[in-house]
Amino acid sequence: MLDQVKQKSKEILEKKEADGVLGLKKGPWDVIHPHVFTTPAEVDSLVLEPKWLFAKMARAILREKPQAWRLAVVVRGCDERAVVELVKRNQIDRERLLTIGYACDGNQAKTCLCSRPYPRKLDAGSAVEGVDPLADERVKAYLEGDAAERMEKWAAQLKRCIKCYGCRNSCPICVCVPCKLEDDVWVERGVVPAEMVSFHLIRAFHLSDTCVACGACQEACPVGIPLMTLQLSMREALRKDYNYEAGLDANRKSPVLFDFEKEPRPGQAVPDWVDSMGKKP
Amino acid sequence: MARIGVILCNCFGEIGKVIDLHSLKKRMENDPAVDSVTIVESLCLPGDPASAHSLIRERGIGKVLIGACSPFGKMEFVKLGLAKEGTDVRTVRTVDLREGCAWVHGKDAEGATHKAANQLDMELALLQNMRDSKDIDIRVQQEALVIGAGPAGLAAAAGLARLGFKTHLVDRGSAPGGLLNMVTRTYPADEPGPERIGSLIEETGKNPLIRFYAKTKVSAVKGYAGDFKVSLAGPGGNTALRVGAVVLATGARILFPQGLFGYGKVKNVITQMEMERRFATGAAGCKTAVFVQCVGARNGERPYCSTICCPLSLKNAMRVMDENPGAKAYVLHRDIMTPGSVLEAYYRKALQKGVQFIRFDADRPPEVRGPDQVSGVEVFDTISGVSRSIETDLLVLSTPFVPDPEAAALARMLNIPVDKYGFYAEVYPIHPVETRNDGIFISGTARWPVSSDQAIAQGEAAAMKAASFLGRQTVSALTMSRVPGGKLGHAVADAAACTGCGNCVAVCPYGACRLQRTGNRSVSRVIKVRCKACGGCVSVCPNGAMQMPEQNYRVTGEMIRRAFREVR
Amino acid sequence: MSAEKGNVKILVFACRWCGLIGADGAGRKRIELPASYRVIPVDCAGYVEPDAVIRAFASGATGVAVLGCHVGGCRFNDANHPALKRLELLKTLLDTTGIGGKRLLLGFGTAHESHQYAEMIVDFHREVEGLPSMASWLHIAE
Amino acid sequence: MNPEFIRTICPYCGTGCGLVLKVEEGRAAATYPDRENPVSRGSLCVKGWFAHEFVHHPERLTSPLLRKGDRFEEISWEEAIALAAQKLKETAAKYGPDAIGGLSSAKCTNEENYLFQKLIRAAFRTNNVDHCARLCHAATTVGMLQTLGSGAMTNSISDLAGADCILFIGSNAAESHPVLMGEVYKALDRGAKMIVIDPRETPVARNAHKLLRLNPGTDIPLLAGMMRHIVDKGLHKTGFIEKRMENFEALETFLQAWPVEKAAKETGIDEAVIREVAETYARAENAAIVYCMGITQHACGAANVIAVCDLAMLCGHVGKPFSGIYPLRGQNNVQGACDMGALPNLYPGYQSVADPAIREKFQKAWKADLSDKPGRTVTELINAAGKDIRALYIMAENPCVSDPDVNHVMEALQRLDFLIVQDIFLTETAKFAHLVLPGACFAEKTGTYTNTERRFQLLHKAVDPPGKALGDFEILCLMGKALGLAFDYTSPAEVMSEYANLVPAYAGINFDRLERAGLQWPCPDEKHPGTRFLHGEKFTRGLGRFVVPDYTPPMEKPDAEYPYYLNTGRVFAHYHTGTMTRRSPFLNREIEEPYVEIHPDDANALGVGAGDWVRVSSRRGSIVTTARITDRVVKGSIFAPFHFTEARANMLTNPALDPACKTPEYKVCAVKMEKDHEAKAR
Repeated sequence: MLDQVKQKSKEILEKKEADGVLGLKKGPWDVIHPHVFTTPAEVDSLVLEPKWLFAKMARAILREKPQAWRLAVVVRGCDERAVVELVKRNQIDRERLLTIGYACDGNQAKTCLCSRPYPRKLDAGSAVEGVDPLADERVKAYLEGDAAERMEKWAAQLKRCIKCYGCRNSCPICVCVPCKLEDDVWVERGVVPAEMVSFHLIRAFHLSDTCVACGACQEACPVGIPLMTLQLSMREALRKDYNYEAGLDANRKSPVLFDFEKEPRPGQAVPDWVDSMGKKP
Repeated sequence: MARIGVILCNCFGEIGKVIDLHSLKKRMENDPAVDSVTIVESLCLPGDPASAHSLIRERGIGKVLIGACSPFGKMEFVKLGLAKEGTDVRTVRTVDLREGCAWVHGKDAEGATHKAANQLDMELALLQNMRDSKDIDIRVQQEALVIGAGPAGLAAAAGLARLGFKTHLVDRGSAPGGLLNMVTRTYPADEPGPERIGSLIEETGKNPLIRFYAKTKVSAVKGYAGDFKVSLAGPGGNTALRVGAVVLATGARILFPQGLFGYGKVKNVITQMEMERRFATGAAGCKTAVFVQCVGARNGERPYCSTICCPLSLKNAMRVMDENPGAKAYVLHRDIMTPGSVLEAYYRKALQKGVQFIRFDADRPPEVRGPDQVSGVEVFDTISGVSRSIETDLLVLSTPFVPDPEAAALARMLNIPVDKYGFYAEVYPIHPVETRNDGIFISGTARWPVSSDQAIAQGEAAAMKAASFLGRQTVSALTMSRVPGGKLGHAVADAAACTGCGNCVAVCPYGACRLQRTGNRSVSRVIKVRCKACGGCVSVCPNGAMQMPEQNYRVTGEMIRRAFREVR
Repeated sequence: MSAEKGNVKILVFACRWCGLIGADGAGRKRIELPASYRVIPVDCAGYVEPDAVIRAFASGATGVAVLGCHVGGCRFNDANHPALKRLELLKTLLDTTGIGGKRLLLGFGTAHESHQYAEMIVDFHREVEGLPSMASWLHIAE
Repeated sequence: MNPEFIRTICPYCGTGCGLVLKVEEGRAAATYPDRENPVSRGSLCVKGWFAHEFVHHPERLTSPLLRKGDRFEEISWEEAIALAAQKLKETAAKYGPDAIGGLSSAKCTNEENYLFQKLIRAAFRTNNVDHCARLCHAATTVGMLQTLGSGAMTNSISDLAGADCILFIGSNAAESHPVLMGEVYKALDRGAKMIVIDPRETPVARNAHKLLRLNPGTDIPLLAGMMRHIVDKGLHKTGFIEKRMENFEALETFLQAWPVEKAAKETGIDEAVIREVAETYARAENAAIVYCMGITQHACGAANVIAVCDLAMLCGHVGKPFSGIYPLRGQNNVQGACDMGALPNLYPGYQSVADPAIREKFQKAWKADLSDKPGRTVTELINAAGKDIRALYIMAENPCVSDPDVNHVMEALQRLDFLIVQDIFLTETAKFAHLVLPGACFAEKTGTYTNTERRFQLLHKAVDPPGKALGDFEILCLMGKALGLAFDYTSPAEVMSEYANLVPAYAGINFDRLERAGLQWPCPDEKHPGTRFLHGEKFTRGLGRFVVPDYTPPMEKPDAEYPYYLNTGRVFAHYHTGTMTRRSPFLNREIEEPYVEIHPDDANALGVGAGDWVRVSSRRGSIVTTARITDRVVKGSIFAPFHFTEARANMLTNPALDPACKTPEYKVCAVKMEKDHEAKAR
């Protein structure tokens, strides 16, 4: 698989389809770090592990470069979905970015609880079946059971937060500058653990319809809060209600941005009225 | 920052008997933002606004917070009063202490007072943090565009021209007149179709202010109310216009009943339009004529009534009988729709003339006897309860109006909604010829099946609405609102903070948000004239770059924080 | 685990085209309501951002109500549809965390009837009273 | 020019997290966590995430500065070095070698620290070299040397994850060593018990199963009480004690004086709780004690440490994985600076200057005559400044904010004949210097840091120092040469090989081996994989020794005039003297203003509301700061972070020293407080 990726990258550079390839480089003493490969020769030192998400990095690089400059990125499934989401949000010009997609193996899928451990545009490796995160015990523990207990369970986890902003910084889709989480109107400043309701729920909700379940937030969390789990139920709701999943189709915007006429629920007519009390007026 | 003056109205005890106004006074006077707190008995009696105003002037108070009754009580009146005295009411905020507090918490004085304190606190926060939207004036282009030269369009064009506005009248046909050109005679006046609007055609033709573009289509419309940039594609090539208002009179089509009642297979089964053509080319030439109503209408797919078919059938039935005495005319209907005094009389006339009306049931439609040449119809008469067989050599199907196939595209271009059948939708029932997009007006069958005279009336109406807008010469964006008392303000995007994610563009119901590309990033920009201040964009902006100055996020945040603050 | 009883703090975002009118009507009819709610008038329910709702909970509100017009009856051409969808989604998140979507009331359309308004406030008050306290989430508030 | 990504090590706390710096056009543009770093494994705290922000700050020093009256003017390196050398030589000649003093830095690399102490020792024949470890973990070094024989953290951070009971004493790791908490929570999720002993309800305490809010400075009574109960219950590991320990009797007799009741009275903690906690700790299969400044920064700091060691050894929780004693190092390289002998009484590798054989070894290696007399400590150097100490060379330290009673420090520094300050910003201290040398920050140098778990880690130069600034390594080489030493090193690697030869414990360490994951000393030879935990087979000092901790209550107790206890510490967004973090826009926005935490009752009594300005004064000075009302502090005591130069908590703190280790009593002093009305107007 690695060879396929290298091959593809070389082609791209040789054919000048892109001016650089963003991927992981194994340097002297096996030191591994992100790198922009610019010559086919260089590509030999390209590696795929450990898991790094490049979507946001690619955005930053493209912003610095002139319009004509094109970048190819080595992506796994989640990373590709992140790219798609960034394209949707006009953060990346589609025509300036190529992806070299490769599939994750079964173990990776299990560790990430990934339902789609492969990119849509698959250039290397063969796709393996994903796992259903909602079926996982660790996840169930935080999504099911008595609400009151669950509330305490989450509180206990969030209490550990050291407000490193790692969840936000590592998220491939959070790009806002300034960010609401830094604004004292929304989140109390200068306290740890970070204000639990506002910091975490605002963060989680901002990603409700864009989270690609890459798990970067969770991996970056020093205190191991199951942050991805927080997103899963909303992803599921969107899938059920609108048959929508973030990161799959660059041409379909989030359904929660449109009214019922433009984005009706599948199999359900536009409601003439909605009454929260379950009683008609 | 200008300090805030607080006026608490006791409403002759209505408020005071529940809420401890004096403790409120004491509390609020400690607030550094507050200049002074005055308790008054009333604000709505003659002279009250004046004294309130003088109080405000004496103390040189910048902003005013009034705690009194609800905005639907006397508050609007009080504000008007203050405005008359010369107070800038944009800096006056009111809190509902009566309907919203004293009257609903009468049994809980303490709770009510606490709530009142919080509500006043919150409004204070608003006054402290609110900013004013910068208003802009736009010059209104003193020209209008009328799309479609049918009865409605002609009426609109004529109306606008009469008021002295240069009007561009566009039609894809070669001559004005629209559907009426196909109608030999009109009901109930029973005059030749074209004559009906002959005067209009003549007038529009003569009036130098009106320019008629034949065989021309609208290829693009950009801009906003007061300044639309229109490009027309016609035989003479493209024309670019800048108009202040657009009247849509694109009309509709008549349903083509393929496959219904043997239409297309059986000879002499024709539509009303073909009937009209027969008259035009001579005579119907039939001994019997059977008219079938509601063909393809008032059914699941098209539940609506097309309104013109019944009178049309009456007219044509009588013409058949007129042109050869002894000829028979039957109208098979589900209900005869002839609203209004004139049409009702027209119906009675037909009855007297001997036109026979047979009511059939939607579930048991008449059956055509064929096979290749119509020889008669079988119909179950729901009134007499017997099936009847009618010998006939002509069967005329009355089919309804359906939206023009090109209407949808035009609607998208103009960012106006269509109803579920595809006709243009008015913005609100009480604004019948206006659309969601200011400066764009609708009339005639494009918005609903109507008869020519109604179409003309609507054309006139649209013209008047358009004219009243054009007549303002310049308009301020803040007044571009149907909301009484103008709109809150308009949204503003902070270009530095905006990430260009496009959420606002997606939600805005008025197409007021636009993305602008600058270098490697795009930034959202609000077209103030289009903005209606609903705040939809504000609520989807991920990082608060989009704000409503009057109620910006600092206001909201502060209000929320103060909502349940302990009262000390 | 303690319940919210005695600690009901409801923040109402009321659209001035229905919710606020309902409030006014309730007042005129002198319907007695629990003094546990505060009202923030908005021009349209579409203006209410989920973050504000979250902020309200963070600031100690134990329930939040958003009162808007009927879907289809919005003064601003359905600006309240997307808002409704987003807030429904927020309920999902609240349920996930155990805080409970029940704390967020979406009153679309019924509120301009003063009786329904009153009924809604009273019912919601009762609803919230019964919920387990979310104090463990708020210990930071100073 | 495409961005480059350079792996390096975080410059803040002792955890030693791995960073990847994104370098664009020669500027550090962003920081990413290093997924391969064995310590942080792809996480960072907020400081780490924004470590790049201060690097290119406009206020960075870009040229050597010479004081001219009350202002500075730029001079060339040649002038600067020449002047420095000449002045130091003169002073030494005039007042004797011991008139020279040097403060090395826990912010600089091992190599630089090694060179610095070598420079002071070899060039001037004095041992007057010390660094800020004196202010934090000197107590640990002293205390642990006596009991275990090595002053370092016994186990590895990752071992915490395997502990069954974790005892935090005076450590707020959640704010000062945040990333390390991850391991603790792993243990908790496994069902481990977490007990926190701290007067203040710190974020760590929030997650604890038990919080013991003891009276300030009463750690020894508490620990003694616990040990007494353990012994009474016979829960102590007799086998372990017989086989590996000595002097148990002394401890036993000492414990007789501390029945649990007495301990309870002294500490203000329930007997039952003390008993329960003691049992939890003793019974746990693997138990760890994590402690920090709350233990060391007391007038009886060393004794506190000893008490901690005693407890651990009593229960045999030393010398095995998943347990042990964790003195959390505050500075990214404070461990290294100690290892490298930036201490007045020890050569690199904790080899005593008093031992002739060892001195001989170093004299040969350094080709210089060395003093056998232990030098002065930080606090002593400062006190003697302008008296016995005439010239001071301070490398990247900021005593004017970090030392106790800073007013006194500032006077002292002004008395010096010649003060050289080598730093990256014009710090509060540098303002008093005669000569300022612009150094380099972590992103601008190659070298090694040693984190709190004894792990040598490599940092890589990512960007060049600003303007004429030089790496501290280069500066020291120049100085060395100017002072006639053979400081012609071409790279830090050379320096490392030099000290690797002098210190058996580092013999196996070299740059190539460190590249990927670093190495934990002791590492005696090239093949050795490094040491995960100490005292495995035998204690470093042979037998472990029970030492009797002698308890001295806090020097300064609240009284009528100064009724409140003051406790100082760190906050999550800032670091020490704020030189770096206060200049990082993101971090500074998080906490912009100095503040003190006040208990609601006290606040009410004083009529102070949240955010109000208050004046806090002690016998030594007074500061104006804002108030945060919170019950995280107990009634009658207040907490003040010490990062804020505009309100330096150390204006107030008590310079009273621990006689054994000379660590000041930062954690306890008496203050008074009043609402400040003028300040409100500001």
